[in-house]
Amino acid sequence: MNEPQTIEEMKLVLEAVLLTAGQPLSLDELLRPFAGRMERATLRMLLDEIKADWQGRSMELLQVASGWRFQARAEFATFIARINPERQARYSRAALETLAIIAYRQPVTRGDIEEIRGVAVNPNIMRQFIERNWIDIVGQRDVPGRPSLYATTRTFLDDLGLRSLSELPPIQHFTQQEIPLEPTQAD
Amino acid sequence: MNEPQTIEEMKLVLEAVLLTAGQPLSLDELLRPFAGRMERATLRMLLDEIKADWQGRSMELLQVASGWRFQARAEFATFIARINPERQARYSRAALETLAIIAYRQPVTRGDIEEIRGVAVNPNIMRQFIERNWIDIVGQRDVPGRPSLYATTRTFLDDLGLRSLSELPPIQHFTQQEIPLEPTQAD
Amino acid sequence: MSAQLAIDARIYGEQLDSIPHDLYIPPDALEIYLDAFEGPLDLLLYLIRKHNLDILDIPMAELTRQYMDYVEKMREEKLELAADYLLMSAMLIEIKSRMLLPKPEAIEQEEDPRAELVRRLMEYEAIKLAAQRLDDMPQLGQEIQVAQAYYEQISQVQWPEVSFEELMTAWQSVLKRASHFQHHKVGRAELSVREHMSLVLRRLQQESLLEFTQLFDVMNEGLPRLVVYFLAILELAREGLVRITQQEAFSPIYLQAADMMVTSHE
Repeated sequence: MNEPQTIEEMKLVLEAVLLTAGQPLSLDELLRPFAGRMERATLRMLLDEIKADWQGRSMELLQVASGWRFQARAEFATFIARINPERQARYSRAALETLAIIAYRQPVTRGDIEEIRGVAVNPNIMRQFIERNWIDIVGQRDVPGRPSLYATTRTFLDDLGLRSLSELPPIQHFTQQEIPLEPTQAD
Repeated sequence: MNEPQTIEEMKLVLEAVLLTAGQPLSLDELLRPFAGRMERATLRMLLDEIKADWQGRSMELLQVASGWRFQARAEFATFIARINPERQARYSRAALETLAIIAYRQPVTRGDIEEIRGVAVNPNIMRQFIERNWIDIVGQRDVPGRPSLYATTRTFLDDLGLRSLSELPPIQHFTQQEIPLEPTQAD
Repeated sequence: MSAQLAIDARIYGEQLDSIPHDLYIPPDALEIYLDAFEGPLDLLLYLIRKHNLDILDIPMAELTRQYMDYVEKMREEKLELAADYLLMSAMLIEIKSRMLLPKPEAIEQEEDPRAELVRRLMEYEAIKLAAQRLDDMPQLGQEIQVAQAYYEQISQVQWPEVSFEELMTAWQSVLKRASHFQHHKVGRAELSVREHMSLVLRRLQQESLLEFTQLFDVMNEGLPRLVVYFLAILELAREGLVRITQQEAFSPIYLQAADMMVTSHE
């Protein structure tokens, strides 16, 4: 095919690129196939059109933290899962709590995590999230020992299908709203 | 979604499964999402229908040795390849000099180039310029061994933004300058 | 270990005499039972929630007493697990003792000694719930499946850039080294001749025999170009790259690439 000329051809190129990518593609990356012959505004418009074209079909075009990707609609997840029954184990509670602290309280040190959870942090937990590229070190706190500060990455957001941290479920205090502490008589 | 009931729903499930698989899926694997509620004959028919549905679109459903897979139509390969361009290397000095000799002294044989540069010509250098369609063989010199005569091509001129070889930077100042006739012998 | 663990604890007067059933853990497996908690805060939270205590109004004595029982069991069974829990006991006892102390008028404004504990419990509970929410979220590779259809990978060769300045520089360095180039005149005109030599050779590769006049497009080419063509042919002949033949005077002149002669004539 020569360089795409019509809107239809451009949409086909974008579809081909996105359906084969296996990961989110940024706007800059999505401009590359057009070798300088496409405006960002046009690209955005085309992406919106493709998104609309795929309404009610097997896949959906979604924008996540690091770009655009096609993913199977949630309702098909169970059927896809049946192809490969052995699935990745889910994280332990300790791991999830550690991840939650980093996600909601970032940037945090290991000391902060230990303070919140009341127990020592298992280094393997940190390592598994670093290996998955869900967390990384973003600096050091300027206190003695200069402990590393951890934060979640763009990949973490991508993998949860989020565009930004603000899309995380809001953290809730189940306890009743602020009640002034009444000094109770010693029991 | 509950178990797919209609032909349309089944096709959507198959599409989702195939587009996210990342590898060809056998008929047996493709039956798994339907948890025993689909005949092989039905599956084959649905695959044929999906294949037809995608006619003229960005992807094609293809049967390969180990099963079925969606793949981008061949005409989109160049656009997909542009997403991750490989880093541009630079030509070595030897390559540039070889190219310069062909450009300025064409048509020349490898022997000519070797005589001018005083060293053997690396065949890879010639090959990379031939692959780039910057040089080609325009004949053979009628001497023993009948060596090939190389010349630059129109693509070479196009790629350098020239209309003809006469637009190559002239180097008259060099030719006019006297080059000592005798090699200055060691004193 | 006895099948029924005696836990001497009372919360709001309720006797807690066995390991809570709602954990689905065999009562003889204290270690596992304690492993089910993520630490002293988790255990405290459990005790508070289990007995529906108001987290903002913790009865310190009861809580501390019950907590200490757990710690005591831990000390018996699995000491290394107890460190974090012991620290918490110390904190609970400290809070309790501060609450028992009579408050002088001067420090009436002192914060409730339980405040810090309550703050930590609330923060931990919030994180605990957030962790559950995270776990419930669709994840890549589990609920989220990304399109990754196959494509033919063509190695997109990125050729290096070459400017003609570079080419000239390369040429100059060749000239500098090759002293025998003094015989050649290299310049605009000659380049053009050499280009036309290549052009003539290319045509002769396609049409093995070419009539002399066919090489000259008199209608379309300007005089300089025609001259250059002629020079190119002469140079090709001189270098033995083409053969120029004529059967007799005034008959057509034919050009043939020297290397094509063998195949075409014999």
